[in-house]
Amino acid sequence: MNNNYYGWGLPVDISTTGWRVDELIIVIHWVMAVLFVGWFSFLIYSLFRFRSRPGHKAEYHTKHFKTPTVLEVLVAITEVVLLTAFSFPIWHQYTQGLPPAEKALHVKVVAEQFAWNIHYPGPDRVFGKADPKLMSSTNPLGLDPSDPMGTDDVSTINQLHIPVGVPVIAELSSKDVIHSFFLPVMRVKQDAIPGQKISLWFEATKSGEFEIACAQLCGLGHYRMRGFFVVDEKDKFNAWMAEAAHT
Amino acid sequence: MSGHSPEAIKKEVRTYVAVFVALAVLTVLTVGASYLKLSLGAAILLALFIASVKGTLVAAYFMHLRTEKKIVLALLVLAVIFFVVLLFYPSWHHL
Amino acid sequence: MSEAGLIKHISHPHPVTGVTNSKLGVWCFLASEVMLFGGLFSAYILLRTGVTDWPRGHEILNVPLATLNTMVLITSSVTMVMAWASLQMKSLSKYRLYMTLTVLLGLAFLVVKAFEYGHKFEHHHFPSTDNFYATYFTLTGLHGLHVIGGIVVNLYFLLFGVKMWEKEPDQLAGRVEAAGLYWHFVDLVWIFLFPVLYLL
Amino acid sequence: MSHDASHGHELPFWRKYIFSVDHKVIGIQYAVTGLLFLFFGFCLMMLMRWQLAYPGQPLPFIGNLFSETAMIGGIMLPEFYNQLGAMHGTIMVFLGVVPLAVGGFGNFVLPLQIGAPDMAFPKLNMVSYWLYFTGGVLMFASFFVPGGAAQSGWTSYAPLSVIASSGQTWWLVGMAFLINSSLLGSINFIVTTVQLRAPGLSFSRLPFFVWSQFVTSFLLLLAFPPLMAAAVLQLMDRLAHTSFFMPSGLVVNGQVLEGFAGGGNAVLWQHLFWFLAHPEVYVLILPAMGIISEIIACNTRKPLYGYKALVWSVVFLGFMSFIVWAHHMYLTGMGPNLSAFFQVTTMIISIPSIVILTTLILSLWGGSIRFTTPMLFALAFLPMFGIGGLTGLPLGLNAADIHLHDTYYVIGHFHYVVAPGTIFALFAGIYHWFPKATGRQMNNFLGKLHFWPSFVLMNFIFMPMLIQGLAGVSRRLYDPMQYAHAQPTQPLNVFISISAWCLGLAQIPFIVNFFWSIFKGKKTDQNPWQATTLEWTAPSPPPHGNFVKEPVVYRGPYEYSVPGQKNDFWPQAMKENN
Repeated sequence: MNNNYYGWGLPVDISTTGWRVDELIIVIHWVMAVLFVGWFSFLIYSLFRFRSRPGHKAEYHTKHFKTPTVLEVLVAITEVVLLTAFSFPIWHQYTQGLPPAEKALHVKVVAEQFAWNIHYPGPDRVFGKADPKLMSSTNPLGLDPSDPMGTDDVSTINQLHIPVGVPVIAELSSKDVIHSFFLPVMRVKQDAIPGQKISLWFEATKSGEFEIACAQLCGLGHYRMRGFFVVDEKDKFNAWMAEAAHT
Repeated sequence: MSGHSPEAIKKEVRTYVAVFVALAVLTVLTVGASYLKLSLGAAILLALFIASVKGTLVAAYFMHLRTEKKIVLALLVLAVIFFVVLLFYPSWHHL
Repeated sequence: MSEAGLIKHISHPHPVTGVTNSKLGVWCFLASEVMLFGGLFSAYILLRTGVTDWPRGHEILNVPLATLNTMVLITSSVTMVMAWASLQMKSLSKYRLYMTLTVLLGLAFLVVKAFEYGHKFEHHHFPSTDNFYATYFTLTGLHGLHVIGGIVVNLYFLLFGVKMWEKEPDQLAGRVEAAGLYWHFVDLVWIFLFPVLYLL
Repeated sequence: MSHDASHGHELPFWRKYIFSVDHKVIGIQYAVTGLLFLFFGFCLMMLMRWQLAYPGQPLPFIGNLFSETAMIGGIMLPEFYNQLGAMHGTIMVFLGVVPLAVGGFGNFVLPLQIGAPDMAFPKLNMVSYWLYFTGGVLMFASFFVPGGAAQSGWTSYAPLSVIASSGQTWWLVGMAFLINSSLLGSINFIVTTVQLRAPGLSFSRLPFFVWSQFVTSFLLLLAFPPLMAAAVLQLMDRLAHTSFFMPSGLVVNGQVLEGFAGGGNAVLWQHLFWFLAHPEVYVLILPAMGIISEIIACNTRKPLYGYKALVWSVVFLGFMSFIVWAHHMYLTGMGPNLSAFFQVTTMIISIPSIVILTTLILSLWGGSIRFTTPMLFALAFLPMFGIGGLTGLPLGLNAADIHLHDTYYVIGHFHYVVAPGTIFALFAGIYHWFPKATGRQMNNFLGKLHFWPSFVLMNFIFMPMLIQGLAGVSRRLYDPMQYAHAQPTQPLNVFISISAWCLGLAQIPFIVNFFWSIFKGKKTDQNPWQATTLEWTAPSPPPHGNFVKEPVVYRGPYEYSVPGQKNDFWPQAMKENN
């Protein structure tokens, strides 16, 4: 795992939409830096200038400052801009901007205490039925063997392979407690809540081997719930899919 | 609590009995209403309306909110605002 | 011990706010109780709107018995306010009568409740059966605990509070009023619990 | 009986100090118990920092003191790490900071500052403390029950908390005690502030500390009960196997979960919990702002810049804190409209915080600033709370929260507000009011020896966490080395851990100073800081009933350097000319 993906700041971004999240984070941090420097250089200056020393008296009436109210209005306007120009559009695209169903690769991600079950529909693009009663250690997804549509399905544990440049729609759910499906390099995170199916979408622009992280405390194995998130070129992906279908 | 003179208290007692009768009647009414074959939505609205009337009667007369001081009413208004927010926001989770 | 050591506005209202300490205190407590039952009703709404197969209350629960229970609680509300009015009329005997009635009616409410619960347990309907029973038992159970608390307070004022009547009549009246406000609130909660659980 | 008839003669020891009804004794009881729990919570964190800095390596020296269920051969187990995490949060918030800020300072200073002889309901005040004490004992004891203490985070999200070991039940029962303690306490504070103000002390003349405690009491009064309701529901889920928070069809480690009918909703717990927890974090910060403004006014020898702006901001902050809670839940599949609503309210709530911080900074302009120990802590609070508030902005916008949610960025954000923020303000308050409580002053040199290292080390601990957060390092990880994206920031973990242990050492001057000064501190008169508020007109330490003669208030709380006056401070209760 060569390490130029990750460092001290934001990890590498290989998602088609991740740059907008990064842009927002960077813009906010510039706003924060300006506010912080402004506030505290003024603080340091007034500490120095108005330190108590012989002959220096405190004033009862100080002049009414106009600038702070102007600054506060400015901050309010900045926040409105951050909300309307950045946050709302990004969130709208993140939750409502799903790609057309026929063009996307559909995947089911079922979280459980301490692993990610990945369920591909296979060439017929139809998921086989699954039933919690059939779930066992050998059949973590509870796939129904009698369902004809499920025979070509592919299911893996902790192995999420996707082709480059193809949008993916993942339907997220959990078998036991709340987990949180997090792909640092895709700037994607979504809680997997038992009893709910939440779908999210993402599209990779570069191939490589990355990882899935669990971002919500889910028990004593929460730290070791690491999955492999591999983005392959198209043909490499198809080969992997075929090979996975046989095992 | 108007004055503490005996007639004032007598009048108060009469209103308490009147309120009691009203509450009893409303209880019978709301139970009766449940036997009407209303849709769930209509049933909810009707039942809550009757319950609110009964509640206001108890609060206004028995709890003397009718003649209560501003500070107590302000406190209750604040509590009711957050009560309503707490009541509906969680179930609007998916909106 | 300087004269300044005495806490003011215990029996006589504050000149500006117009209320005594105990009245403002009990209304603050009732505001927090509004939020407590608000949390429970919010859970009820979320759970009910989250499922499609929530049974209708009157198909499962015993409505006539609950109607009787509502009448019992309303009557106890009236006797409670009459007990307070008796103190205003300086009649200790009337106060004792109405306060005893209030306590007895409160106990009657609990007896009916116990009967209802026993009937459910016999038929193996427990809080764990489904979320309808879970909500029913939790909401009425917590309300029942509040009724028990109210009965204990009323009993205290019936048996021991009376001694305060000779020394500090106004303070006893203030405290009985505070206990009354709490008791009316418990009745108010039942006025909403009854249709929500039993009739909808 | 308006006042204990037994006051004619001296109270027995246990009535005077253990089951006391004097707000000052109760305040000190709260403060000391709060400090002990703060130290205990700090020790839990120091253990966690070993595991984060050197994952899987045995803890030297004290490693083998722990039972097999916690550490095997000194190597910490994941479940014990989760217990430390959950209890560090719970103890610091509910058993440490709130009792110290509200129970300790509120109880001790508020009646004195409004010229009241005591709290409106002294016995209720005593009951509040002992409910808090019982809750604290339950929380402490829960470490020794089978399965250990609660380990689902201080937030105890369902269904994880519902299927957790028995320590979670102890946590819930302990929380029930703490909730009712704070609830009864808030009733006491509201009634005392409204009813027992000295003559002439109108609301517009109240010191800002009293305003902050008053608003805090409303937060406690109206926000805690929904958590009580949630605790009842979770107790029913755990003990009576109801399914309030348990959806249908749960499968836990391979088997279908028996005994739960299902149909519940896991997000319901989050709504009820955060409905309390957000006002709770404002309960943590508002008293700190109150303490800071008192100390800044007194040590700049001039009135606060915008008293009205401060008061309106703190009232508006209190109100808004009830309608922002779901910004903790952006990623739980919330609908777009609700998510937009909570983003807007979260942005709106940042305005009063900015106004308060700006007003406090502007209060320095034109002053004659004395750098006493409390003033140092108060001045350090301003930039630290600034960073804490600013780092809340990216988390408040759900688009940026996608990447930053549940990472070390969140840990850095709220610790900046609570640690160098609230806890520095509490230290400032202790140094400031110690002379009023004991009649002696804390040593200045030891104070500065406590301040400077703590100030530097706090930043060495929490600034790197923000960097880790940007890298996407998740919180509550027993062993961060498992994730490739966390490995580059591992040296930061070592740096943070060493700074944390040094911060522990840096508290020794304070502990020594605290106990030494009680007996050996420099004796002071009743107004060592020459302050104007009412508590400085009472003797130090004030007798039962506080004031020899009931004070009458003639002017605002911060009349410093009034032109034409002999002294540069004009106490509120002093007659016209001084």
